[in-house]
Amino acid sequence: ERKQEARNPFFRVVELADDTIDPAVWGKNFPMQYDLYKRTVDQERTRYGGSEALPRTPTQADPRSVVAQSKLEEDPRLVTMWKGYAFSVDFREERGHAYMLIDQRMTRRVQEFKQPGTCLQCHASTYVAMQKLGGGDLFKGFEAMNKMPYAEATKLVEHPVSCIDCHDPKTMRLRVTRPAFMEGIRALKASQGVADYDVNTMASAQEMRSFVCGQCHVEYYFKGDEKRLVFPWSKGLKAENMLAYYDEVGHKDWVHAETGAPALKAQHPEFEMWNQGVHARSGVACADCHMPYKREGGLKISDHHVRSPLLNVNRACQGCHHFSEQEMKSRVEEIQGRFHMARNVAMDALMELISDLKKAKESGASEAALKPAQEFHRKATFFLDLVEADNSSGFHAPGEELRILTQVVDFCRKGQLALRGAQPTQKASHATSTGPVGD
Amino acid sequence: ERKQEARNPFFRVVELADDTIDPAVWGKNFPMQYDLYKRTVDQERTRYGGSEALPRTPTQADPRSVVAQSKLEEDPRLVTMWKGYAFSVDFREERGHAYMLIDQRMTRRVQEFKQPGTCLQCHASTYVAMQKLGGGDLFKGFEAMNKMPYAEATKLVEHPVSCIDCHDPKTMRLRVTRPAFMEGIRALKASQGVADYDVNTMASAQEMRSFVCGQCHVEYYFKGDEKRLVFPWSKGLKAENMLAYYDEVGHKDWVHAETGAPALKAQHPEFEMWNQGVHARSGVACADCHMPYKREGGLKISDHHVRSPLLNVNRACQGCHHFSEQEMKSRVEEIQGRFHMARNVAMDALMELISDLKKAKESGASEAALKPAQEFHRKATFFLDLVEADNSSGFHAPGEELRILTQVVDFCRKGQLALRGAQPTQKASHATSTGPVGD
Amino acid sequence: MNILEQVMSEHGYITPLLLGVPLGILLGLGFYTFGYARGAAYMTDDPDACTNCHVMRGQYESWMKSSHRKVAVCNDCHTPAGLAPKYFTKALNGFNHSMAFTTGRFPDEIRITARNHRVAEASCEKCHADIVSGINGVRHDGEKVSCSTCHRAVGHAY
Ligand code: HEC
Ligand code: HEC
Ligand code: HEC
Ligand code: HEC
Ligand code: HEC
Ligand code: HEC
Ligand code: HEC
Ligand code: HEC
Ligand code: HEC
Ligand code: HEC
Ligand code: HEC
Ligand code: HEC
Ligand code: HEC
Ligand code: HEC
Ligand SMILES: [Ca+2]
Ligand SMILES: [Ca+2]
Repeated sequence: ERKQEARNPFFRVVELADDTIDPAVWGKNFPMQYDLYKRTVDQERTRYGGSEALPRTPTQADPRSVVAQSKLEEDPRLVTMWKGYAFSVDFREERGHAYMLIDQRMTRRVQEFKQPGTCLQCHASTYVAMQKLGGGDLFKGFEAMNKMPYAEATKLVEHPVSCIDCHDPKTMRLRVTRPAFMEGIRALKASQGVADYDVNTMASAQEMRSFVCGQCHVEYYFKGDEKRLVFPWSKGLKAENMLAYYDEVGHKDWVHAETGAPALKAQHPEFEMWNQGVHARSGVACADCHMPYKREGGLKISDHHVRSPLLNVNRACQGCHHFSEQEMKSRVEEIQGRFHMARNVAMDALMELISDLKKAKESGASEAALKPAQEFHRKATFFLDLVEADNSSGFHAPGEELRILTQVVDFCRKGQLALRGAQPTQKASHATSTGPVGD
Repeated sequence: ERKQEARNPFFRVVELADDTIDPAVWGKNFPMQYDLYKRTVDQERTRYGGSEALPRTPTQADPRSVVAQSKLEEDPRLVTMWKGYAFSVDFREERGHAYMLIDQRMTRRVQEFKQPGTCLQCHASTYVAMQKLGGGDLFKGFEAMNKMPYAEATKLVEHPVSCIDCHDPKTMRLRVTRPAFMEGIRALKASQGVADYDVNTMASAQEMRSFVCGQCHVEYYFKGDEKRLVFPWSKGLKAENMLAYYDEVGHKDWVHAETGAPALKAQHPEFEMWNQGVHARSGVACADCHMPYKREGGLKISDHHVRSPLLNVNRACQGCHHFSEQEMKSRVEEIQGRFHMARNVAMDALMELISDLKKAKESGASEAALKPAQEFHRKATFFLDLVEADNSSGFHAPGEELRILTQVVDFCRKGQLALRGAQPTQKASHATSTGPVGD
Repeated sequence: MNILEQVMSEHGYITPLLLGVPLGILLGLGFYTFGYARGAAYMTDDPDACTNCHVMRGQYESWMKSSHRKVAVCNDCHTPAGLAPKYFTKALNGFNHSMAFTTGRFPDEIRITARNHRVAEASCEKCHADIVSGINGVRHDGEKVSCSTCHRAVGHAY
């Protein structure tokens, strides 16, 4: 009977249905979680993360009075890296969930480029909108929304990610609501020999604490004319696996303006990187660090103020790590500083490959002469972008991200050498004899 | 009163003096430690470590009936890496302490090359010999032994590292007996602002559990004609710091036979690498993993069978890590596999730089034309050797060792590019703005 | 681990049949080592009893320094609620540990068994059911949050 009560600690004042979008309504039943959820408007900087609140004067076109700092200004090499692609025009540090919809609507990548409805999958509470569009069929709705022009599709949504996107309104259990993740994780499990994986019935409660995040914090691309949202996981989650997938389906995101290489852009592969770190291996979930438990009166609740754990070290880390808060911070910063240094070596190498390719093109080198270097450019920029786009600055998988960087440097320099007529030598038999890939 | 007994658990049957070399005598007082100490003759392989017992027919010149596998045969690229240096002739996997003296006496690096008495510092119980040579003055004896030819000096010793090299015979407390470590650690502490550091009076008991190992498991060189054993630590323990030291004093170990580069050979920097890993940062000492506590009857003693912790996972790791033995093993192997893969990318790059330099020399390129590439070769081969020679295959400092490898690849490829007339570009301001060095 | 314990870890101690029979054997065998290893300790709740075995001293000493020293003794966390299950577990552990102790066949770094881990995990709710009712409230039974992933040191550091 205490059990009974224990199962239902929250006093339900309103009935929540599968079409209750407004978080404020959910908040009537769960005021503590709602109050914390609203705090994702806060902006605070950490050494490499968080975000800076830059004031700006709102305009007709862009009503935002505060934005996050521009990463293109922080490191102009990114502009060269993405020449010819929308990202080279506007790319900012990401901030709290509260901003996801407005930041997408207002980015110059949307204002000045044609984008599909697909974009909304990860920037708004789309669950109910998809259900409606599909007449009760989530996948139909998903496909319909992908095909729409962004301007139209965005009219169908009004909230950033909301309670209903992660929770079942009846039981409050976590659930995956994004078709792209359902398909992606099924393809991944299939590659591991698990057939017909259905995430909402087969995942453990602990796994769900990461899977709900994996609906958005992942690498993706838009497949075909129907602009279907697809995660490139059918060969695995490692850099090599995803590249192999793109090569096989012959996908490119854009042609680099200066080198002519069929380039790939990687985005926020937090889920993929985390998967290759020691924390995932130890069963530590995204929510453990980004939504740690918090005591509110007589209850422990999950901190729905999703943010950098470095702004919340005591709860996020010290449950498991018995070192001082300062020490935990500097451990992270040591890992990030090391990553940053290697990343800069790779970034400089990429800049030199691009300028060499540019010169070669201008001086009228033949397609055949450029091809090997362009292939190295495609690989290098994708690998570098993968670790660059993991917003933890190397923390989610310190070893794996550095391993990838050694390869980036090798690809860039080999590209430069190819332009100077060096023959790409056979890898020594050793080079592939061991190593994590395929393990 | 039980406490009392606990304080003095060992029944002393013989008096130990500061010139009692023979471990068998110490063993009368401490039979358990002695029995374990003797087991360092065991040879067993792990995936990347331990050692293989290869039977051989003893000869007049070399009485050994068992040796460890040759690393030169395992990876012939090492022969090219060390062309012109003794290591390219004979280099084997290291094995237990019991073999340290015989393996040194019998290596072709001693048999076929002139070596100084200095070599013995880390391969025999030299404490008493030094005291005698110096007439009670350890440093005088140290200097005298360094200067002697190996063949003479080796007559002064008969045991591998023994109790007296790590223990004070009266109190059994740990002590440092090697002048080179006393001087090296003092120089290091000075660089950190600690003046006149005296290791035997100022180090904590926990620090001593690593310092006794740091007497030998470190990078070193022979300074000047007096062949003084010196550890290059006065600027710090990072790869960059040690290279800066060697550049400043203008030291080279040999001139590479094929490239003419003034090269440096790094040896077993376990102490330096461990220092940059998360374990050292967490206060975990060499002895914690390589000499874990072992239950003998009612006592917990240190396992003097010094060996790979992967042959002893329960005691070595599971006191701190609550995962299964198999899981701990595969965590290490994942780190080592990843390291091995990056290390092979770097090794291949080095091979290509060497062959390019060789060709350039043969085709009569000018000194001036070769110089930039030779400088890159010097840096690259030293950095690669540092991580290669850390016998943990990347485990002691997974992040730092991979960071170093990204730099090795960059150096090698830049050297190749220099030979093709590319101008070494200025590092982008970013490249050095952050990163662990100098942190 | 012995067959009996495997059976137990699979079927728990629900059916009286499973319970009764081995309990008899256990107590029999148990007593055989009692004198030798003071397995009788298991019948009391006094933590000092656990330290009749020096191999338990590590936990005991860090329990003395733990946040739970004043609020929970060993058996609060290492035996299930309810008399029968509690004494069954005591007997089972008493038997295993006495045997292990007598034969000396156990690792230096002792690991909790799967069964006793479940017992320890469940014990938290004896006292903290309310405070964790929220985080467990959105979980199916059998999917309860594992407390020891974050709080493994509350009873003792190791
Ligand atoms: C073991 C703890 C841990 C786990 C587990 C973890 N992260 Fe992180 N995450 C961090 C740390 C630490 C940072 C760096 C924060 C900073 O630099 O301020 C970070 C950064 C981030 C950032 C950027 C935050 C910012 O402030 O800019 C995002 C987004 C993120 N993680 C998402 C995820 C996702 C999604 C998962 C699961 C797939 C995950 N994390 C798993 C610890 C963790
Ligand atoms: C529906 C998509 C979606 C889901 C689900 C989602 N995120 Fe995010 N997340 C975003 C977007 C979009 C942003 C960037 C918002 C912006 O910059 O305007 C973001 C930003 C973040 C940040 C950066 C905050 C900062 O201050 O920089 C963190 C940390 C984060 N998410 C973690 C998580 C975790 C942990 C989960 C799961 C518990 C999760 N996210 C689930 C889309 C999502
Ligand atoms: C698979 C999920 C997903 C899709 C699809 C997606 N985003 Fe995002 N977006 C995120 C996440 C997660 C973040 C926060 C992490 C980051 O910024 O790297 C983010 C951040 C952003 C930001 C803020 C940071 C920045 O880049 O300035 C903008 C703007 C943005 N996305 C626009 C778009 C546009 C435009 C599209 C469609 C072309 C799109 N997003 C598609 C998940 C997604
Ligand atoms: C991005 C995903 C996400 C969103 C959006 C989200 N939650 Fe949660 N919520 C979680 C996770 C993860 C947990 C932990 C569940 C578990 O461990 O089983 C959780 C747990 C809960 C719980 C159980 C008690 C607790 O705090 O652990 C309640 C109640 C809850 N959320 C309410 C809400 C409400 C109300 C909203 C909207 C205002 C909301 N959640 C939005 C991810 C989310
Ligand atoms: C639920 C448990 C848990 C949480 C929460 C957690 N960790 Fe860990 N962490 C681990 C485990 C387990 C390991 C693997 C090593 C070990 O077994 O202790 C680890 C390893 C680490 C390492 C060493 C890995 C390396 O690459 O050097 C660092 C650093 C670290 N964690 C930092 C953090 C930080 C910072 C946070 C909070 C943002 C955090 N951890 C949160 C359990 C956790
Ligand atoms: C946290 C545990 C840990 C610490 C601390 C540690 N090591 Fe190791 N060490 C290892 C592991 C694991 C290996 C890899 C063994 C293998 O591959 O079989 C290793 C390998 C070695 C090897 C090669 C052993 C072999 O089997 O070939 C040597 C030598 C070594 N360590 C010396 C040291 C020294 C000296 C220190 C201190 C300066 C130290 N280690 C600190 C865990 C540790
Ligand atoms: C006096 C020098 C000296 C000292 C002091 C010393 N070592 Fe060694 N150690 C060596 C030498 C030399 C070898 C290689 C012997 C051989 O291959 O013949 C070795 C080998 C090893 C190995 C490799 C064993 C194997 O199976 O491959 C390990 C592990 C090791 N030492 C750890 C330690 C630790 C830990 C300490 C301190 C507690 C220590 N050593 C102190 C000189 C020393
Ligand atoms: C500063 C300490 C130190 C000095 C000085 C030193 N060694 Fe060693 N030696 C070691 C250690 C530690 C090992 C085991 C680790 C390894 O093999 O990398 C070792 C291993 C060896 C081995 C076995 C593995 C192999 O290389 O085949 C030989 C042989 C050897 N040394 C010869 C020599 C010779 C010859 C000299 C002098 C020119 C010398 N050593 C000087 C510390 C030292
Ligand atoms: C390479 C270094 C080294 C050598 C050689 C060595 N020991 Fe030790 N010994 C240690 C370390 C490290 C400890 C741990 C001391 C501490 O934690 O303060 C130790 C501890 C001891 C202890 C204290 C009880 C224990 O086991 O922790 C005794 C007794 C002892 N050693 C005896 C010997 C005897 C006898 C020999 C020679 C047969 C010997 N040692 C050789 C490094 C060494
Ligand atoms: C005396 C305690 C202690 C011992 C003994 C110990 N570790 Fe650790 N280990 C730690 C701590 C502390 C960390 C840092 C993360 C954390 O706080 O848990 C760590 C981190 C790790 C990590 C994560 C680091 C990374 O780069 O991913 C691995 C893997 C690991 N240890 C393996 C081992 C192995 C294998 C052994 C035995 C050979 C061992 N440890 C022995 C305390 C220890
Ligand atoms: C007869 C000596 C002895 C006494 C008394 C004793 N233990 Fe143990 N205990 C052991 C031994 C021996 C082991 C190791 C068993 C193994 O790992 O196989 C052990 C292991 C354990 C374990 C971990 C292994 C498992 O079975 O899960 C727990 C938990 C434990 N004891 C709790 C206790 C508690 C609580 C008490 C007091 C009520 C206690 N012990 C009294 C000897 C004893
Ligand atoms: C507050 C709860 C609590 C108390 C009180 C407690 N324990 Fe434990 N004990 C645990 C938990 C939880 C574990 C499992 C730790 C893990 O998950 O690895 C454990 C594990 C153990 C183990 C196995 C060692 C291991 O790490 O697996 C032994 C032995 C043990 N306890 C003995 C004792 C003894 C003896 C006492 C009393 C002096 C005691 N415990 C008091 C909760 C407790
Ligand atoms: C016999 C009752 C009892 C048992 C069993 C018990 N606790 Fe507690 N625990 C308490 C009391 C009383 C406090 C004091 C603080 C409070 O009032 O919550 C406490 C405090 C705590 C605290 C806060 C202090 C700290 O150490 O951080 C945590 C966390 C905790 N318990 C976790 C656990 C876990 C996990 C278990 C099971 C492995 C457990 N407890 C088993 C009674 C118990
Ligand atoms: C993912 C990590 C994690 C897990 C799993 C976890 N806790 Fe906690 N727990 C925490 C953190 C962090 C706090 C501190 C919250 C705060 O300070 O606001 C906490 C606080 C507590 C407290 C209150 C301490 C106080 O302030 O008095 C108790 C009691 C507690 N936990 C018990 C449990 C029990 C019982 C379980 C299992 C059902 C559990 N915890 C599972 C991380 C965790
Ligand atoms: Ca951010
Ligand atoms: Ca070895």
